[in-house]
Amino acid sequence: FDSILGDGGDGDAIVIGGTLPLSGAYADTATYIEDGYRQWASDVNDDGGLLGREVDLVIEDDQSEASEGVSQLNRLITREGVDLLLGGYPGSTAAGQMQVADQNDMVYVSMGGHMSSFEQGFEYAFGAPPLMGQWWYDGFFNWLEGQPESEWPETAAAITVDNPVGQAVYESTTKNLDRLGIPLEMDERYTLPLDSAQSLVSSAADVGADLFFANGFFGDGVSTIQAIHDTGYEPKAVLQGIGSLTPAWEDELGDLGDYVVSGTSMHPDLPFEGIDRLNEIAQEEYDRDTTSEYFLFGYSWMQTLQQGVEGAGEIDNGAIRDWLKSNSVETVGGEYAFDDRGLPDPIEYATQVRDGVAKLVAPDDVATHDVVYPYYEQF
Amino acid sequence: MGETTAREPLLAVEGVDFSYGRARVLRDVSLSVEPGELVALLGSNGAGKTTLLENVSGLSTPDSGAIRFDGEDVTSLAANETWERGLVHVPEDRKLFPEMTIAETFAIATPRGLDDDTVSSLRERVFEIFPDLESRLDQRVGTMSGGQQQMVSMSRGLMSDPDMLLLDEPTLGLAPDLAADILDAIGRINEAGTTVLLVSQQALSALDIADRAYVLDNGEVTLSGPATELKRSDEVREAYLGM
Amino acid sequence: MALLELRDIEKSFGGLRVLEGVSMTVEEGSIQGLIGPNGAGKTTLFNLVSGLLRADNGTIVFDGTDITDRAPKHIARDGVGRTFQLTRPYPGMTTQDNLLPGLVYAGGYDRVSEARARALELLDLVDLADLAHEESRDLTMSEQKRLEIARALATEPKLLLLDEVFAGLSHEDVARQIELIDGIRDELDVTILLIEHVMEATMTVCDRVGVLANGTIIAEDVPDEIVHDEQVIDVYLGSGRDEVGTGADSDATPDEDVPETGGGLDG
Amino acid sequence: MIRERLDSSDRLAIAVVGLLALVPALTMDQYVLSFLMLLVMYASLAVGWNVLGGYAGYESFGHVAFLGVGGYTSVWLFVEYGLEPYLTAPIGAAVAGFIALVVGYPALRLKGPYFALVTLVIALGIQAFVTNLPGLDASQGVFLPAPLDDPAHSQVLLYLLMVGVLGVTILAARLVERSKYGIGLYAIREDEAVASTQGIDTTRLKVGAFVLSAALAGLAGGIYAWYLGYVTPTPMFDVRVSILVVLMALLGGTGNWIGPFVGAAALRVVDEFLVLQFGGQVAQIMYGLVLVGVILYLPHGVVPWLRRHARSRLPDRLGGATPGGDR
Amino acid sequence: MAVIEAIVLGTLLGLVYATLSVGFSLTWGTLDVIHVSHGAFVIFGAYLGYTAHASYGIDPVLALVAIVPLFFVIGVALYELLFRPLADRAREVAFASMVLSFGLAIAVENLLVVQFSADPRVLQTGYTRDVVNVLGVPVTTGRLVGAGLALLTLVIVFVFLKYTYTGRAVLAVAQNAEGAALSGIDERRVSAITFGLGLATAAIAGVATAMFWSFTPSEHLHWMVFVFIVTILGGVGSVVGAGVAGLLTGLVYELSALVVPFAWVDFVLFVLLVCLLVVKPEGLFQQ
Ligand SMILES: Nc1ncnc2c1ncn2[C@@H]1O[C@H](COP(=O)(O)OP(=O)(O)OP(=O)(O)O)[C@@H](O)[C@H]1O
Ligand SMILES: Nc1ncnc2c1ncn2[C@@H]1O[C@H](COP(=O)(O)OP(=O)(O)OP(=O)(O)O)[C@@H](O)[C@H]1O
Ligand SMILES: CC(C)C[C@H](N)C(=O)O
Ligand SMILES: [Mg+2]
Ligand SMILES: [Mg+2]
Repeated sequence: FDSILGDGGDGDAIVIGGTLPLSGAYADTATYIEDGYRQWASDVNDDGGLLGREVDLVIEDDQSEASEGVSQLNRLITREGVDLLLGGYPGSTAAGQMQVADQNDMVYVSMGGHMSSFEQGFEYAFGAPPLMGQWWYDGFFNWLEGQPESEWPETAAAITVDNPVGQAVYESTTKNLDRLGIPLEMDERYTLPLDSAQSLVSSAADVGADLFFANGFFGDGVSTIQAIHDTGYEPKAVLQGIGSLTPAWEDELGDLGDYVVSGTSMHPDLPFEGIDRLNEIAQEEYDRDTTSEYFLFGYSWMQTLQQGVEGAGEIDNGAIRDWLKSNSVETVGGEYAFDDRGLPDPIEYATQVRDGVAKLVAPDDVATHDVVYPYYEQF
Repeated sequence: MGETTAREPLLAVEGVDFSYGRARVLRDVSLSVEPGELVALLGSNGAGKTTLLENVSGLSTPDSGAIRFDGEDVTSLAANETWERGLVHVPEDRKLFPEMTIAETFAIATPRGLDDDTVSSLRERVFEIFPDLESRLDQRVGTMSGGQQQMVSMSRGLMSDPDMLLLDEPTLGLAPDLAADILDAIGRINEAGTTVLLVSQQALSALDIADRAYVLDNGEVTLSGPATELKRSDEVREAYLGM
Repeated sequence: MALLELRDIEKSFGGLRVLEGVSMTVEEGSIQGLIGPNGAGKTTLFNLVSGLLRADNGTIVFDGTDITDRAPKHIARDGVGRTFQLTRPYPGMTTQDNLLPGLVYAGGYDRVSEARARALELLDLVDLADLAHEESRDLTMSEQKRLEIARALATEPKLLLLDEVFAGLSHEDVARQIELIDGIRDELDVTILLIEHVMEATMTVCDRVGVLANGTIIAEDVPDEIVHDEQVIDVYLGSGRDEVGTGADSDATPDEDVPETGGGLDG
Repeated sequence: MIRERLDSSDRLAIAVVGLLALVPALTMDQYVLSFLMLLVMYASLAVGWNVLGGYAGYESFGHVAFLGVGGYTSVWLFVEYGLEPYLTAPIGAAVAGFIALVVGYPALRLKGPYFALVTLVIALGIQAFVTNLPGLDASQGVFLPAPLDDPAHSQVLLYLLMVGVLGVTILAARLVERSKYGIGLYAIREDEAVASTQGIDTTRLKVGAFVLSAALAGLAGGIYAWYLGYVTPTPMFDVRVSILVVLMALLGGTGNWIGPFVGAAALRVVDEFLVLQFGGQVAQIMYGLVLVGVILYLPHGVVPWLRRHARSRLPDRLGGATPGGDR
Repeated sequence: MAVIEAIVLGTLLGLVYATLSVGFSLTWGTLDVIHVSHGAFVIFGAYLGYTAHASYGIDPVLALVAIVPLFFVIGVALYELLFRPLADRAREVAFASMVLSFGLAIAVENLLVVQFSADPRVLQTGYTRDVVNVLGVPVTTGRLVGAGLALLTLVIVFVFLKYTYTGRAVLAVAQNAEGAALSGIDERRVSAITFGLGLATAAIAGVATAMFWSFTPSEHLHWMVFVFIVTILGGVGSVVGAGVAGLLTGLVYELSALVVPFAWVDFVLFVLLVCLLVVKPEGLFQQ
């Protein structure tokens, strides 16, 4: 096998390795994360390195397959002897990799993906921040709760993609509806890709749902939004899974996707240190009008790891873990302190799309725009 | 024989060799067919008759030697190219289109650009020889009996409006009365101007209608001459006529 | 004793009635011929007996049991072997391997090594031993026909159905094939029903000949009688011709002194 | 070639499985083990697929269904009863075999592409069924813990179990190849109607081969689920696995077990090599072109080609040429 | 009402399935080439249509005037360079061609990523979002245009097979290549043309599907699953079959959503397909 192994970098550098889906179904998002990782590395190296040592990134392609991600991560740990790990993506790959990291006693900072991953008792896994479906709609419902009850929607409809991401967001859906006592009148699941969304949307219109949840991804999200417009369905709010966080939502949909509400745990407009600079870099070097959340995610995870290393004062994953568990970190996404599971307190941001771009609308301390409600009045 | 006329033969096979892998099947085979002639090619099973016809029509290409048709070198032409030049091969194993009806088969094989009168006279000729086919124009060839398929194969060749026909066992699997009729018909087709190279195990009947004949034995031409002479040859009588 | 008995067999394809009540018997130990015009339904009859097709009506009794509705695999094990008019060897298998399935599944050779040995014996019988290791798709048509005979024998049949195994053979080879078939009957104790258009062969090898035409058996008799049967001449042999199967060639030319035995009106 | 005693093909099988089983004794390197884990799994799938697809010529495009069934049987038995992998995997095999028995009768009436399609659709159907099965909550993803306390030992255990699956699979394939049963299957591949006129119970043989091949995949699936640790329907029923398995067998040569084994191993190694050397799109493009090149130049598979070119040096029957040859 | 909606939507959906499949079915049925990269080329076509509009402001349907001939040429080249040599060498062309074109699909997919990035795209032109009523069901013009393109493809291939010499000749080649040569058919030429035509339909299908869905390079395999289903259900090589099977699939998809929870729609569809095939083993139509 030796011929197929790269060498682990020169002796001095700290090698940080991991996998990303650089090809296959998740390749579009992964490139932004990779950019975030690389940006952080070049920043750190410009700054004199980590613990005074240069940082070297090894990013392998897992081809968007979880099993490949697991196998590659094993290789990076045991063969390449990487010093530290990079978080993988998406949640399903991260779930498998969190196990590997834990088995090898190595810190693993990523979005983690879903709550259940953090409930397996892993000791080395951190979400910094996680992209947590279970928290997805909290921000919007917090806002809604503050509105006069007469303006609350009376019924809801949800369509949910039948995979862990959809299920996680669905948990947030039912939890929040229960909280406000809003009945879920229509509750359907679908598998990807969704070839026809119009009939689902029509039935939501038929039951007269005021709230429409599209708990899915990009392609199905687009079909759903288009169907809402085509059928003339008039809900008071349209809530979307992670579709509207995809850069393509902005690039491709234009104002068609406006006023759709989502959650997030990261945003370029957050008022935290360093984020402005990254926004500039995104514009200048990566040619993006709006910084992708995924770029910031990648950066923030590495900042967390960096602070863990610096806190521990050595490349000792056990020590890094202990430091992270007992201190808090400052990132472009804000300050995080982690519980036993490796999770920070719930992050309850709400976004709403304006002129094609998802803007922060809640909570008040970070909001740059007001929530526009009801949805249908905008058209 | 061929040398008696100064004209160029319509078909000239010159020193052809052919092997399947290591097995040498044709050895320095030469023969010629004059325009308008009916030449029979005799030989026992496995002598190489089919292989020779395939070499001529272009289903396979000789390893060495040359084949000339109507003055042109056709040695390495493909079968569809020799077909375009009017050299039409009716193969031993039929090579039909099982999913097509007879009508569709005919339509495919009829040269494009032929005027309607010619086409309908071609059809009439076919139905005259094989009356059974006319009522079956819309039957799928794959569902027909062995003998019926043999008829379709020969008819497809005739629909190609050939200048020269290469017929490989045209009566294979046909009932005796029909087989006799068909040999008669081949004779008539030849008299009407189509040159014919005929392979048949019905050696006597073949010699009856042939002008000349060649005998192929183990890949070599061992005898040749006017049909009437060959019929008297002891060698031929013994080996191919069963006497 | 009749080894095979067909009673009032009817078979149609779509609207086309091919067999309209065919009855015939094949005596044990005999070689029975079946002739008839092209498309008369001879091959169809074989398909019915071997179970590849189901009769619309009628009964097929083989060796005392009704096999009308039995599946091909059972009929084969019961002792009916057959060849195919348009040859169908297992194309990618070697000549020797072609015989193994029949030997182990119907011939009672449970041990594969014994089956292989037996296969060679059978190939030798049909004069194909030299080609034992050739892929069968590379054989000539006449070799494939002999391979099919051996393959049918591999199932250790009591009754062998041969569909035009003389077609395309030269006179020499017809004679050799006749010996082969006689030998199979006499030495292997196999009853034979054969379809043939090569009259030279039919008349020599068959004990009796049935003639299938227009959906029924129009005649059934010893060969000498069959060739003189008006009806048979009319629908099959061809009228206005010299005797078929006994001597003169139908298209005899001025060289009348050259008779062609067997008429050669083969296929 | 069908032989009565151990021949070179058997010896090769013993050597291959033995060597693979010895790896953990040489290295506990997790990467080597996880790389080999997938290699061994694909090899088992391909060799098992070949029992029906190669020997009998019924090319299933839904083989992953049985991997998934085996996997989810394990998940379910663990979640409900806390059973361990060496118990759950055989039960998974039985369930997969049973499903194959049920769907096999109707499906195997179809031939060629129609059979391929029906198996593909059956696999999609089973996936849809498992995904929506109440009580399983498959779509949320299920975690299976490491079977042993020490994770490294767990990995070795799972690896060895998978090698065991491969051993069982090759053994089954060998038994079929050298027996009467194999001869029947080859005859079916060559000409089913003719086979039936030679006393072969084609339906029973086909269904039997389908059940066997499904059960072997179920066995692998049981172990694979434990290996994944986090199980969701998407990888467990990935259409691409079905396709890959077919490609592996065809690329290796389908006449006997060696072809699929070599095909699987070769494709895994090439894939890994390209991903590590080049990564990203470039690796994928090259991988695609490798497939194109190999099939273009070795259309009958790698092993038959090797055998032809090494005939003088290798023992005559290495790879046990089969009746029907390599297709 | 819901039923009418399901019928209208199912018909549109079905037409797209049909148009995705017909070229694939054609090359399989006639050339014995199982062209798995058909879907990747469909997506390529979609990207070209998209680029024509996004970068040059050319209407994607109009752009087909250039894309279709381009694909035809690519198809001819692919056939000459890859599939013909393969057909000359392989014994089982169908399955060998499947391996080859699977490799091709992977290569094309990733070339698309290199060229167009992995980002999903949504084709929107001036008219695509205009809503029209069809039997009271709101439908965007984009979809109607997509469905129109789909119909056009079906008609083109149908006419090709039924009424052109090359079309009939390639059927003859499929049934017996040597017999075809002996009937004067230039097998090489008609095969290359047919493959070119098959690929040209992928271009049209690309623009048609882009009128319905967003697309990314990695999606082709999912489409191929449906293409495979429709092709075989309709009978390999049958244009009418592809049309009917496509419609049937689309209608079952939409109509079953009325009766069972949406999550079970796929399952119902698959069960029905299996049943149908078992009852009618050779597909709905043989060519
Ligand atoms: N595809 C093939 N591969 C290998 N050998 C072949 C092939 N086809 C024919 N042969 C061999 O070539 C020789 C000549 O065969 P050919 O078919 O030309 O003979 P033929 O004179 O037509 O015989 P028949 O009267 O039986 O038709 C035979 O010995 C045969 O075994
Ligand atoms: N599947 C089918 N569909 C329609 N007609 C068929 C089918 N199979 C056979 N036939 C017809 O049934 C008749 C009998 O065919 P069969 O093959 O039994 O004839 P045969 O007596 O063996 O003829 P030959 O001597 O030419 O071999 C023929 O007219 C044939 O066209
Ligand atoms: C839960 C999700 C919103 C997060 C993430 N995109 C994932 O793939 O798992
Ligand atoms: Mg011949
Ligand atoms: Mg017949």
